[in-house]
Amino acid sequence: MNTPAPLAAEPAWPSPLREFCQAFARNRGALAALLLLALLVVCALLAPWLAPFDPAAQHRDFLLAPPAWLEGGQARFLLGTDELGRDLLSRLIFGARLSLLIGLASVALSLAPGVLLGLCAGFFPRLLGPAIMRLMDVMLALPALLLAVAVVAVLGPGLLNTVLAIAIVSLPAYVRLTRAAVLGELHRDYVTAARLAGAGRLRLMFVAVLPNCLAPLIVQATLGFSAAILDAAALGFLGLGVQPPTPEWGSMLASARDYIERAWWVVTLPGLAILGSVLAINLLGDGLRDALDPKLKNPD
Amino acid sequence: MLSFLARRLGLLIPTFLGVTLLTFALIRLIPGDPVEVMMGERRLDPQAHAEAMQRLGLDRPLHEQYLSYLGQLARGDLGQSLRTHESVWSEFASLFPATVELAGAALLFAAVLGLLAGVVAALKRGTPLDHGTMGLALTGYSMPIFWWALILIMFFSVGLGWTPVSGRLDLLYDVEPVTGFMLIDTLLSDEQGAFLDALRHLILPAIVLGTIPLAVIARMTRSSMLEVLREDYIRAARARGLSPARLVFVHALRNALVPVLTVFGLQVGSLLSGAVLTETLFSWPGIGKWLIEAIGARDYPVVQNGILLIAALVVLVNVVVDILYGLANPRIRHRQ
Amino acid sequence: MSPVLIARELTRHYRISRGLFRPAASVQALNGLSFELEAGQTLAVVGESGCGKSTLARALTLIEAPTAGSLQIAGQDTASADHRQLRRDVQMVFQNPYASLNPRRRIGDQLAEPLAINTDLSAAERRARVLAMLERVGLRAEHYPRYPHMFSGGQRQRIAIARAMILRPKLLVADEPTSALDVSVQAQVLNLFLELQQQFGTAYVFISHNLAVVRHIADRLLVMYLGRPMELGPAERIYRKPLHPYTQALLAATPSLHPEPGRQRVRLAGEPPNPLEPPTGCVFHPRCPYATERCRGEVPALREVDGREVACHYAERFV
Amino acid sequence: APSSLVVCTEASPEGFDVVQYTAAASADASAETVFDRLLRFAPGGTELLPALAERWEVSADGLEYSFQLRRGVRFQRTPWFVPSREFNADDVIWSFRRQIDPQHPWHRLSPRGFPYAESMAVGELIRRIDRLDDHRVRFVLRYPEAPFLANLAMGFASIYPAEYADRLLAAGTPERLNSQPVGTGPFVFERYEKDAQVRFRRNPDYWDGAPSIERLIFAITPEPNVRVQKLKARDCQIALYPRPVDLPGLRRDPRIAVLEDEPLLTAYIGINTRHPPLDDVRVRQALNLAVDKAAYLRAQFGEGGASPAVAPYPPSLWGSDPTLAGWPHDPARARALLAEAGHARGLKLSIWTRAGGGPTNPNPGIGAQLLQADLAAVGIQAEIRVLEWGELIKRAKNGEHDLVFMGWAGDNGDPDNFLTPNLSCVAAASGENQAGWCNEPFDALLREARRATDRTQRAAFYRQALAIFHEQAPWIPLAHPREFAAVRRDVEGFVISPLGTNNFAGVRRTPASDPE
Amino acid sequence: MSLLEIDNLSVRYGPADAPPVVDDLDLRLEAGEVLAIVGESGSGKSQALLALLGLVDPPGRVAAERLQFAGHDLLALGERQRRRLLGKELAMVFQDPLAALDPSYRVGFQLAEVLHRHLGLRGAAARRRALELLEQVEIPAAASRLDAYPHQLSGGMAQRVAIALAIAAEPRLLIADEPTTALDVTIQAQILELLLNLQREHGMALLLISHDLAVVAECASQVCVMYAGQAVEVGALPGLFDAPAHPYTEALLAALPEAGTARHPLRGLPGSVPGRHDRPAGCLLSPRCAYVQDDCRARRPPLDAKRQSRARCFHPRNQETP
Ligand SMILES: Nc1ncnc2c1ncn2[C@@H]1O[C@H](COP(=O)(O)OP(=O)(O)OP(=O)(O)O)[C@@H](O)[C@H]1O
Ligand SMILES: Nc1ncnc2c1ncn2[C@@H]1O[C@H](COP(=O)(O)OP(=O)(O)OP(=O)(O)O)[C@@H](O)[C@H]1O
Ligand SMILES: [Mg+2]
Ligand SMILES: [Mg+2]
Repeated sequence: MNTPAPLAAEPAWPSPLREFCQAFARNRGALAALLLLALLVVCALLAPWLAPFDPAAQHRDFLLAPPAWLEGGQARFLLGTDELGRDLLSRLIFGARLSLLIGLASVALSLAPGVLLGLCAGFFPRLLGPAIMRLMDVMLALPALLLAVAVVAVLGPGLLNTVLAIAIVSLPAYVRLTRAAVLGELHRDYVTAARLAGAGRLRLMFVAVLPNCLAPLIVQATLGFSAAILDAAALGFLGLGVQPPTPEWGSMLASARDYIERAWWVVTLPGLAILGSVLAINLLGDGLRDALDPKLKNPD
Repeated sequence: MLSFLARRLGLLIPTFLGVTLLTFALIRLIPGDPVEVMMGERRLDPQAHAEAMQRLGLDRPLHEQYLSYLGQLARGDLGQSLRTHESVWSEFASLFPATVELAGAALLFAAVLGLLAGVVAALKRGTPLDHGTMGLALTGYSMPIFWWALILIMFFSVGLGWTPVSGRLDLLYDVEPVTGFMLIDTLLSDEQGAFLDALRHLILPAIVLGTIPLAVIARMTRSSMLEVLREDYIRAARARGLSPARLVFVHALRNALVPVLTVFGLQVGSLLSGAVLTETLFSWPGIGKWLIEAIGARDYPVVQNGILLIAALVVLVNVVVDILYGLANPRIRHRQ
Repeated sequence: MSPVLIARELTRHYRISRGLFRPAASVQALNGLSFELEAGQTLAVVGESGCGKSTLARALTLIEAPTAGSLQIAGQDTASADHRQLRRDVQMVFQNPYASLNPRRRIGDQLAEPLAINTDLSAAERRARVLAMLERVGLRAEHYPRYPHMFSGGQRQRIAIARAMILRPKLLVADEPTSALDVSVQAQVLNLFLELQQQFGTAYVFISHNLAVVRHIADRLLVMYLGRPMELGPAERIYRKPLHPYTQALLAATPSLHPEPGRQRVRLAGEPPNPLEPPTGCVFHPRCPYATERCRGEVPALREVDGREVACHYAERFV
Repeated sequence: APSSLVVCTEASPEGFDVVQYTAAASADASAETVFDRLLRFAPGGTELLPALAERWEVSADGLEYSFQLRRGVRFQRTPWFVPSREFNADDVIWSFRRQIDPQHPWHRLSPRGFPYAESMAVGELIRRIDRLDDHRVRFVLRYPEAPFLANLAMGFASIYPAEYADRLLAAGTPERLNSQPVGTGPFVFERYEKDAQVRFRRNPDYWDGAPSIERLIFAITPEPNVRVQKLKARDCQIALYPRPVDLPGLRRDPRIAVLEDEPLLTAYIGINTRHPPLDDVRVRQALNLAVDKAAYLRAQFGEGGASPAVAPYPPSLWGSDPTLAGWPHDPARARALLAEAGHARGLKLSIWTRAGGGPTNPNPGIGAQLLQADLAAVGIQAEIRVLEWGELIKRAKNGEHDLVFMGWAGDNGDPDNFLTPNLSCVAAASGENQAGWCNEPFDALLREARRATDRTQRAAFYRQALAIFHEQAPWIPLAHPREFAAVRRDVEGFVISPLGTNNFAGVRRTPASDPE
Repeated sequence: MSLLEIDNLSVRYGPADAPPVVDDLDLRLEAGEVLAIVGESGSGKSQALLALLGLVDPPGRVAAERLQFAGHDLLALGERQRRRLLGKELAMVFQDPLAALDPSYRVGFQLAEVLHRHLGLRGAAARRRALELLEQVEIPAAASRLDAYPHQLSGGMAQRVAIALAIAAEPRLLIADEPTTALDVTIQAQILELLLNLQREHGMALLLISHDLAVVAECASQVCVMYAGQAVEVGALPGLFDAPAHPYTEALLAALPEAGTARHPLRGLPGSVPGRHDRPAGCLLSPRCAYVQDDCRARRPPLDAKRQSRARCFHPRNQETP
């Protein structure tokens, strides 16, 4: 009997993780973003030790003090103070904590049910699927911010409710994405093969299909993360987000708005903080997308 | 095509019902008292309050309220604002053109620049020009637009005085609202310079609102363009000796536009989200601002039906985009 | 010896909605297919694209229930029997080796999955079985923890075959298992198929459009056109003397390494018709060089001629 | 054009049928422009002047008021209505009977009723209105009411053309009365674009002389800083209600004049005495002592934006007590008091405030956060809840809050107007009294003062009441905000009214005086 | 002078040390001749021809000693002049006919475009010529097909349209890159016959890429066998297939099931094509070659002229045959 000859030479295959890291490391923008994000995370984790002041401490003799390098600036207040004499730097540092928290929490809260619903929609194309998708259509028919405002109006403002509102608003994206990915994978042969192996529906959903839908979901989750920060800031700006005196970037901006002509820093700095962190996360998302892109890896 | 359309429209019915239920539920869930809101800073004794509730039909059981609401809708009656007693439809109709004008200008701005940037970046793939354009696009995509608006106003309106601070037209121009579109109305009127003034008013809000769609379109155009440029038929066209301009504009762009078009549809929703902020910041009398205020004021009929109208709008625009998509894409147009 | 597989009048129709204003149409992807297959035998199915080969594969592997007709596998009627049990008896190998393995799972785990689901073996026993099977198809133990993208197309197809064979099925359906492979790799895979069949006595339904490959591997041959059987019988017999004009044309169109100069070719004009609007009578008649008025009007029955079954009114002419 | 006046106003009018609405923005856009009343307030004051009534007589028992109506007054001609007759007694009777007579055909056509007339119980007050002749009417009251004449100068007493109303009713379009108003006022309504503008043209036939301004335009600009920006950009000539933060910049601008006035406004924090431990007077006093009022005034209203409050109404009102000093800022004493009350280890309270700013609370966030910090300094942990206005009122009525930021605007210049609605036991029962504070001696003093007729006597009662108020501390009085308007230098003749309305009939524009 | 002369063509991607995807390729093609290039997937067949047409885009890099076509030095030619040549003298048909037609335009439009570009035809003239072309490629109901979109065509029909586009300007050389791989056998036979007929009628040279040795055997008079970017054997048919010189060619032929092999093990090549990481130092086939000797592992053989065919091997198979 003629056994097929084993491979003559074994090519050295890099592990999937190494391969991913290499692909990612080639993207300089994503690396820079990672750095910035690391900084943000450090700020968030170490806020009590990094911040020079209590973010809520009011220095009532130094209302709207300009940043240190400007005329009239105080060396103590590196980035100046706000309308209540609170140290802006400290508030920005604590704000990072909040933004990351909101981002993480709302992504988690929408990702899990979104993926579940998406899987169901993909796997039960007869009744459940269309029902879920119609529901998502309904949610998508309402502009996200408006829906979020309405949800906050129902639940009342506050950190948790902001997170919930954003999670609800971003749910359809995950559902649709998961469903599309599932439908894309479902007709692939390996799923049929798993079915032939006797795999039940749950096994198909979670063992066979879900891991293969993760790449776009990871990218969407990063996008969702940055969108959550933006949405939270927008809600805060509309006065519907996290309640004062919590140093949330958007509400900082909103309350500082009246002083824009007298004290540009109270408006400019929180805005830059939002822009910077959102930009960093989006860059990261782009990097992930490129690194995870199956087209670059699989020849099929 | 026709049946595709019919099916597409058929899908709208459950969506609309869902929206009515959603808005109805949402509004009833919102804590707060519409009668108090109506009264403003003056306060009301309990009896007068109960009478007002009854007058508004807010004392009946919820399912009755919902059914009568559906009945109303079926009759085309969108109710009246609790605050102004104007019919919701007429308020919507009077504010809608402003939003359309703003959104249209923003979309135009976004489409023209976005397509251009996307095409250039795709053609110059990997060059500093590509990286620069896409860096800018990503920045635009990450922009908190309420902040962006403040910065632009401070710089261009307050600082340089190039553009007006807010509004649609210098009020000294007496322009009769014929169509509701300021750019058209100013042309119809005999006021000198009014058109240019309206244009000046439109610039900043349109830029602010258009920034994110611009970024999205630029990125989408680039990736779609790159994808198309990789296609066999482009290579085949090159092998036929066609000129680069023809390749790019006749063959590549035409096909690259198809997916970009769907982005347009998706942008409508986010455009309206952006309009909420932009209109608030620029005192632009449009439906975004109207609705936000109505939510704040618990103006039930306005919120309910305003949201319904907006949902209808979003859904219809998406249908239109689907149709355009079909027109742009012969594969769909001829699908049996 | 009783047949492993008995198909009777197997039929599968797909309804295709054509919008609100037109009645839903029906594609007759499979129409009245009957055959039997014994253990250790290979039935090859050939035909042009869209003739229903994959549909047949899906019906045989119980992925889709037939619209009509019956199917018996290992003596059990699929309509009534417990599918969980039947599952172990029928397995499948797919065309695209890149798509048939789960890209996110180690191949060892994928091979062990059928065992984990269908047997009571312990983890260690499963592992041993998998390693043995890997070796059997020419891979090594060190490949166990690797991911599919680390393998070439030929290796993946071997892994896919290993997965299909690990439960020792009675019937293996292979849907164009080599059409995505290069010739040298195809040779390896074909060899593997033959070896495994010898070792395990599995019955194969081997689907292909490559007549050379089919000739190499088939005991029996089924030629399909537009979902219908054209000719069914012992492979060598049909190759040596095809009786159906379509079979003749197929064989004639197949290029050969050593073309005989001046060989008479039956060139088929045109292309297979739209399956939504199949021709009346003999479905092949629009392209058939010998078509007559009768062919247009009367569906030819599959009947025995010269040691095989042919669906042609005039089969005797070519004997 | 110099003969145009653009005013940046703060809100859209709710409508133009002024009797249906209560907001100042609605009154400015209708009562002060399109309509006239029998009497009017002197510009910038509360003195009563004749308007559509030339003369009036009050019977000795104070129950009959006869008005001699002005002759030759024409209702405005508009594209939607051309009057066939001059103003006469029918119009007066129509305007009042519509609001007070449930049988009147127009009475039920007002979907939200007639809030002013109803809340002032005008229907109970007026027994009947007699038409003496074309130009004479007589109001017969059920009981004497001293402020009756002043009430007739308020917006809800505007005179409508009965002829127009009849025509609308006949045409089945009564809602036009709201969207296409016609009156005798100085300006003719032209057009309203929601959230954008209201346009008026001068009434050339105005009985008091046509205004100098040819076109009056309200540029609806809810954002205060945008109003200021627009004023600076010459997009408008008058910006109403600038925020205190913008005043220093405006004052520095040579092209702009800042007008100000002290209206009858009080900003305060209501302490919910129904919630323990706020029922303990020592805790309430401690709260008063904890608040740094000076810092509050500076951060909230800026320099000179408001004066500190010690009582429910401003010191300018009669019946105030100039010797009342109010609670000082003394955290140490506050701590001591709290400790005495058994809260040495701290307290947890909620601070409620509104979402959007208003005259008594321009930036609610600031105030709440200042209070929070002040309370933290004396060991009280406070959580801020920001609620939308209507929601805030409703919940505060239910007494769900601990501390709530509130404000009150007096509208008839009587101390009772501040005290009874906000601090009486009746108000505590209805919830209007957010402090839920019912103090029998205090309440008795209020009743006495209402019954008394002599002002000095009444003032004495009120001073006694204020002493109790101070001692019992149901509020933390914060400020008496000043009201501002910013105008371009070329605007002349505009004065702020203490009654919170804005009238532009007397405004002129003199382009020469604008330095730009 | 031959119609097409390629010397030492190489195409590279990626870092400088990465192996070239086309390696040192020499090729000659005479006018009116049919040359086939065969090789397994990824052996560089397509890249070689794209390089010839100047269609290899950065980051791909093309180097050659000589690229001459009908007297034009393609290496020296400017972009514009090259474009004038492409589609007119030198045309190409691609593997996937549907993908090679722009989905957004009607067949007529795409034909007219080429006719205008190279022959200056417009309007009715272009349409008339387009119709002629469709008839020439034996499309039934040609007139109605002019207004069809590509997706309305079947695969065979689309390939006919693609061929019509390629021969529109009557090129001297038609390159067909696996023109029938995507098609059914019966259609494949039709298309191949059409191509050969056109080649004969117009005296075109035909460069046919395929991985199907049988197709090549039926169509071509010359063949070039490629392995891992290199031409391993070049020669005339049918002789080359009857007596291959290179072990790779031999193995390919042996791997093909044929009439007599039924149910016998096929002799294929073990292992797989070397990738980037496992490229041998010597002969590229050495790890898989049944006849490998020490020198094969050490050095890379050149393409040597041996008897009737030229093979890249130190130990060609057919030496003993006369
Ligand atoms: N799920 C389905 N719904 C509708 N029609 C289908 C479906 N699956 C297959 N068909 C139709 O049934 C016919 C047979 O398809 P099938 O896939 O079995 O062909 P095939 O012989 O495998 O073709 P190929 O060689 O291209 O794989 C085709 O006309 C196809 O369009
Ligand atoms: N853009 C590219 N970047 C990097 N490598 C490429 C690129 N294009 C092709 N290659 C590589 O070049 C080699 C030759 O590819 P080519 O397309 O010429 O093969 P082929 O012989 O035509 O194969 P097939 O029969 O599959 O068409 C392949 O290994 C491929 O991976
Ligand atoms: Mg198939
Ligand atoms: Mg190729």
